[in-house]
Formats: sequence, C-alpha cells, structure tokens
Amino acid sequence: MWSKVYSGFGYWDVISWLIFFLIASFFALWLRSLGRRDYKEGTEQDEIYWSGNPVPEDGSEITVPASSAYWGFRKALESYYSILTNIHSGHMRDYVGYFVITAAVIAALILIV
Amino acid sequence: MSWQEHLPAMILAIPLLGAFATPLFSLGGKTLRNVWMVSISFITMIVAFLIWRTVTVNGVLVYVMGAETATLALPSGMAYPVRIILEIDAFSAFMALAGSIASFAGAMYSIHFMDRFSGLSRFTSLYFLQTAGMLGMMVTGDLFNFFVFLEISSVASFGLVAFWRDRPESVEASFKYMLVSQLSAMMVLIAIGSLYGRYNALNMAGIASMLHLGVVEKLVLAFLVVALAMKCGAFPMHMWMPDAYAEAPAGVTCLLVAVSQASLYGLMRVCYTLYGTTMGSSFVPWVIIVLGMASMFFGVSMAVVQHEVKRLMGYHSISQVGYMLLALGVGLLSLGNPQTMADYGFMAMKGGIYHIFNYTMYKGLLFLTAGSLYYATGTRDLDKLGGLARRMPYTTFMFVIAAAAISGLPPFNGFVSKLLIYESTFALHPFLAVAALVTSVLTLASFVKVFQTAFLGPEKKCYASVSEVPASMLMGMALLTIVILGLSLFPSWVLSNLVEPAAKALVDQSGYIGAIMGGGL
Amino acid sequence: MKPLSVVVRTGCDLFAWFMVIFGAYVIIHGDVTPGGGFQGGAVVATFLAFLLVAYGWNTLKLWLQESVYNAMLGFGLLCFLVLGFMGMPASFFYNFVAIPAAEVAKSGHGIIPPSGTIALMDIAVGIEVTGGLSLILVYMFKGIHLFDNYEIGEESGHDR
Amino acid sequence: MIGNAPFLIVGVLFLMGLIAVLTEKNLVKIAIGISIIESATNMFLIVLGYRTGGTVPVRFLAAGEGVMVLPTPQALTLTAIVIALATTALMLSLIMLLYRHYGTLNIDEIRRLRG
Repeated sequence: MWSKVYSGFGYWDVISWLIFFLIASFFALWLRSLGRRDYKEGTEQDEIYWSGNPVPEDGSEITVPASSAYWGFRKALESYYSILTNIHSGHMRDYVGYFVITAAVIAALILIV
Repeated sequence: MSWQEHLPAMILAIPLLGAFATPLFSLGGKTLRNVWMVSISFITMIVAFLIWRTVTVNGVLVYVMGAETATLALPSGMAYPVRIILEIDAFSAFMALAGSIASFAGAMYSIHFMDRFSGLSRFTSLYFLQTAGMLGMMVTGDLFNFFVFLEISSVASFGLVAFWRDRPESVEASFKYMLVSQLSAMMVLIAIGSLYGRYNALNMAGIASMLHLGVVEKLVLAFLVVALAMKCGAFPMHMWMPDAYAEAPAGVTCLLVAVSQASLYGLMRVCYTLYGTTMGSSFVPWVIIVLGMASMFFGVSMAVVQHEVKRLMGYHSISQVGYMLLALGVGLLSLGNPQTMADYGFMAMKGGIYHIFNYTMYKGLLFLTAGSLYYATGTRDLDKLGGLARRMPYTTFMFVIAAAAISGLPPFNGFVSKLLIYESTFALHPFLAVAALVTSVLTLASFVKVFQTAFLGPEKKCYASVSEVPASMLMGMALLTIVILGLSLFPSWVLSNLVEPAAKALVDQSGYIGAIMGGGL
Repeated sequence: MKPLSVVVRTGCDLFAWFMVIFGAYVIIHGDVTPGGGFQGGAVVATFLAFLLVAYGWNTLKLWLQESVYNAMLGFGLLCFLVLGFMGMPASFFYNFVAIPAAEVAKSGHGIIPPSGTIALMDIAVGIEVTGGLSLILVYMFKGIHLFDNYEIGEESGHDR
Repeated sequence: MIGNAPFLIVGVLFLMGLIAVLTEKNLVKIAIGISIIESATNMFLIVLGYRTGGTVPVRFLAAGEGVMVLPTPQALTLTAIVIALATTALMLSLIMLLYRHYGTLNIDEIRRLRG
C-alpha cells in the first residue's frame, strides 16, 4: 500500500516526501523559536508600518485587486491576449462557427490522410 | 440468480426513481425532500461502488433489459443483440464511481446552498435526471442509448444552468451551451445512423467486431470525435464551458464536471473500443493530442487573466481536460504497437485515467469552495473579495488542498498523475512534456492569485459579518477533500487497484466484444 | 390573450373533446397501430391549447388546475418505472404479462398477440406526456407575463 | 440513382439549417434552424430504415408479403423526435426569458459573457 509508483523513468514515493516535509517544518519551527519575544504589545512596536502614512481603517483600501495581479505579465503579452480575448467574443455565431469549422476541417483531413 | 446481477440496472433505475418520485416527497415538506435527495444519491454511490467491486472480481458485467435472464447476451432467434444492453467493464465502473461520488457531494452541498431559491422540487428532479444521464452514458453498451443518455444529461444541464432564471447571464450561458450542444448531438445521431446503415447494428461490441475502414467510417469517426470533444471542452469549441460552469449553481457545477467526463468517456470508448486498431492511420490520435495541447495551453492562459472566480476555474477545466486528451491520445497512438505501448503508451493511459479521477474530485471541490465564497459574500468577483481566511477557516483549508492538487504540488494526487503524463509524453516528443509543465506552472500562478486575493490580505469592512458556511455544505466539501487526501496518500494502491484495471479494460478491445458476442455473430 | 368569436368557440367546444378521445384511442392502441404513448399524449395535450386559443387566459385560469397535471406527470412516470421494476426477478423491464406466442396460437382467439407490459407502459407514458405537455403550454404562456409583477433588479440569483 | 435522392435532400436540409444558424441574427430564426437540422437528422434515420425488397414493419400488412424491414429506425426516429421536442420547448422558453431580460432578440446584443 505504501510502495512506490514507478513511472518508467523514475519513481514517486509519498512517504519520503512526507518525511521531507516533517524535517522542513521542524527547521521552520526551530528558526521561528529563535525569534525575540520581548516586544511590547499595545505600543508602537505592534503597529503596521504603511510608508509612514496613516493606516486606513478599512482593509479594502490597501488590498491589491485581482485585476491588477500579474499586470506585467499581461502587459508583456498584450498582442497575444488581444487575439485570445477577440476569439472569446461572447457571440453565439462565433461559438457555432468554430465548432462547424473544426468539424469540417477534421472531416476533410481524415479523408485525405 | 443473485442480486448482484441486477446492479447495472439499479445504477440507472435508482436516480430515475429519485427524479420521478421527488414531486411526491416534496409534498412532505422541505426536510423530507432534502433527506430524499441525499439518501438517493448516497445509494447511487454505494451501487456504483458495488459495481466496481463486482467488476474487479468477475470481469465484464453484461445486463440485458427485458430479457428472460439478465445476462442473456444473444437473444434467441436474433442474429445480433437488439435489446437495451448495458455493458460495464473496469473503465466504465471506474468512471461511474468517480461520477457518483461527485454527484453525492454536489447533492449534499446543494441542500443548504439552494435554500434561498424557489422551485426546488424541479431542481431535485433535474439533478437526478442529470445524474442518471451521466451514469447511463458510462454504463451503456449501445450507441443509440449513448445518444439518448447524452441528450438526457444535456437537457437536464440546460435547465440547471439556467436555474437562476432571474439572472440574464445564466439564461444566456444556457442558451449558448444549448445551441452548440444540439448541433453536436445531431452530428452524433447522424454518425450513429450511418453506422446502423452500414452494419445493421447499434451495439458497440457488435459494430466493433464487424468494422472495416471505409469512407463512411472515417467520416463517422471525425463527427464523433469532434462532437464529443466539444462536449468535454477541447480548445476551439470550448467557449460554452466557462460560461456554463460559472453561471450554474455550485452544486450543479460539481456535477457538470463529472458530466463532461462522461463525454470524455464516450470519446475514449469510440476511439479505443469501437475503432481500436482498425483506425489505420495515426491521424486521429494526433488530432486528439493537438486538441489536448491547444486546450491545455490556451485554457490556462485565459484563466490567468480572469477576475471572476468561477469563470477562472471554468477555464482551468479546459486546460485540465487537455491533459487527459493529451495522455489518452498518446496511448491511442501506440495502440497497435506493442513495443511503444509497453515503453510509454500504457504509462500515459494510466496517467490520463488517474487524472480523470483526480480532476473530477479536485475540480468539484474547487467549484464548491467558490460556491461557498458566493454563498457567504454574495459576489464572485475577486476584485471585491479579500481577507476571508479568518472568517472561513474550513473553506480556506479545503481550497488550499484542492488548489495544491490541481497545480500538481508534490504531496498531492495531481502531482502523481501529472508526473506519469509528463514522463510518458516526454518519450513521444519532449515538446509535449514541456508544454504540459508550462501549463502546470501557469495553473499554480492563477491559483496563487485566487488564494491571495480572496483569502489573504487585511479584512474588509464589508465582510465583517461573514461567517463560515453551514455544516451540510462543509460536509459535501469534506467528502471530496477526504477522497483527495486518500488519493494522495495511497497512490500505488489506487494505481494498481483502480487505474490499472481501467486502463487494461480500455486497451482490451476483444474482451469487450467477447463479453457480448460470445464468440462471433 | 383575448377570447375569439363565438363561431370559433363553438367549433372548439366540438373538437376539443374529440381530440381527447382521439388521443386516448391512439394511446390505448399504441402497441398494435402506429402511434403510442407520446403521440397520443401530445394529441390529448392539444385540448388545453384549443381552450387557451378559443377562450383566452382569463377564462381558462378559472378552469385550470395545475396540480392535476402535475399529478398526471408524476403518476405516469412512477407507473412506468414501477412496471420496469416489476419484471425484476428476470430483468429490469421484463415483459412479465406477455403470453407466449405458442399459447396464443392454441387458443384461437384473435390474430394479434397481446403485448403485455408494452401496452401498460404506453398508457403510463400517455398519461405522463399529457400532463407534461399541458404544463409546458401553461408555463410558457405564463412566462410571457413572468416579470410583469416585479422589476428585474440587478443580477441577483435570488428569486425570493 | 433515384434511391439516393433522399440522402441528397437530407444533405440540403442539413446545410439549410446550418446556414440559418450561422447567418441569422434573430434568436427565433436560429431556433428554427436547429429544428430544420433535427428534421434532416430524423429524415436520415427514416431513409436508412428501408431495405430493397422490404415491406413496412406493421404486423398484419407484412404477413406473407416478403420480408419486413426492422422497425429499429422508426423507434430511433420517435425517440429523436421526443428529445427534439424537449429541446425545442426549452429553447423557446429560454428565448422568451432572454427577451424579457435583454429586451431584444438580436444575438449581436446578447453577449454579456465574454473574455
């Protein structure tokens, strides 16, 4: 039951990975225990530093919205993504059209090949 | 005559009974209907499990509806079987097990999730009809019945996708799905009719034993492959999928995932069993591989830039289906060649089939967690969500497990199936494995985005009153989580007991034919 | 929908019940003649369409009992499934009423062998289709006025 | 050669339906296109049922008059018609709902889900 999965080139063993995670978490906890506990709660040491500005009350003002995540990735591949979003036009005729064209191309090719 | 003989009929009859008797039980009030919904889907799951066990012990199960004995394969006086025949080999049983687990989890989740809406009696009926259609596609041994069950599950899913009829988007998504789906269904029917015209049979085993490749058969193959690839969401025809998955209620989406796997099952049944080695050229395997590659890559690259959580996951479904198409296409390519089959083909098929089970579980769980977000906060837009990890600790925990599994992070089950797919496709061509790896990386990237924006970050004021979802919804999610953890911790047991018999049954064309035809017409 | 003229209404009175009888004929003879449960049920369901066209919705809704059609729908489907289950010791959907052809030939009555559960299933399907198609008609007609009573808000997904 | 004429008609009908689905802008016309495709498919199945020299599969007509063809295609067609009816009814209901929501039947304007 706990044996290895051989894939022809190597193997996968869940037990060794679990052991690795145990060791890694041990090190992580050990490093964490080296930290200092002598900070004073309720004083300035405990507060959030936000570039020297006052921290907003509502968390929604300091979160990064999902549309902004991977902005650079999207910007770098802008031409690729403009093509892709143009394909996904939301137009039913396009949806049916892609399907019919694919069917026609494959049906034609299978007779030729 | 033992009760086990009737199991194949039971797996269809029980969900149908559930669907038809729901109006009766709805008279008894909300609680009775909910109990009915959960218990019927639980019994279906138990029956699927029993079938899987019987098939592993006894080999292929054959059930003939309406015959004097249930296992009568050649009705007397007929040259070939014309009755409604159910044939379950290890691959069908494997798929039915995965599908019924997803159905049970979705049912358990739905009883509380759908609480706010009216028309729940119809909802329950449609849910069971869809389950019955899905299981019917998996267990039938007859091409026309395959079409009928395909249509039953499709019609039920149109209704369920448009269930929130006061949302314009839901109706729109349902209509788009319906338009493409009806066209493909007619193509399937024309293909089946052509086969009937050629061979005077509708039985898959019967046709497979007589099949010889001609122009008509080639066209039929092209039609079936394109139509069924559309139903499971391959690249140029996938546009309905994010729409429908995003707009359906969450419990239904969990079931829709399993239904798309039933279409994948049909595709594999047609390619491996109906045609098998008579396919001749390597054109169709390469078509499947190319479709798989395209859906893998374009699906995930669209997912990265989405900002609506269920739509993002819908695009991920496309890329995950791409993995399976890739793996099973590689297996199909090496079908006639024992050398390559032993080298990498069988490994690829094992990876692909394992991935089917994994995908059904973790994708269902992901959609359920997305539904929980929607239930708790009332929005699916990731731009508005944030800081929910403290408010919904259990949902967060299960989301992390599912996200790690879908991205193929090492201890989880997604990694094992992806590893098998990478290594076997690498042997065919390194480019395939590289593209699969890039897809995996992008998958991880987009789920990191979901995790960071929805669950991490400072708490938002507008979600200060949000609390954890009710217990029955958590139970539905927990079931899938437990299955995922089991698949992760015992991969070798799963591979040798669940996956390998399924892969062997898929390759073994003569075994499938022999179970029905009993040694020739 | 407004009621039509008295000529049409009288014609409807004559033919609506005729359609029901004709539909019942098609359902009951489904096993020996072309037709059957679905076709006959569709014919019976035209009864409601006749009334709707001739008398209009305002009159019809006084006569209409939706629960009757709902009950027919559920009853027909359950009958069909129970008939399937009753063949169970042999197999699902086994024709347990049928008389073997040899015995029919011996008795000398008639030339059409009895079809057993097929006829019963035809009747069950006929009842179900009657209920279902009538409900489809009613719901589709109601759908025209579905949102007249309240405003469609922004996307909600909450219909209560 | 004349025996192949029904298949030609099936092809023409199918193409007509397809063209209607692909070029029409009105949702109802698209639904009609789908119905035409379904009719073409049903006709294809019926045409397949005939075998040279066969008679209709009705029991007392066929007695002693040669071989009757298998009734399977008729059963297939009936099932396909039932399914087509269900989808047509559903499709029309959805069109009605779409009209209520969007105020139009033009498919160029019903495209909120995109990208």
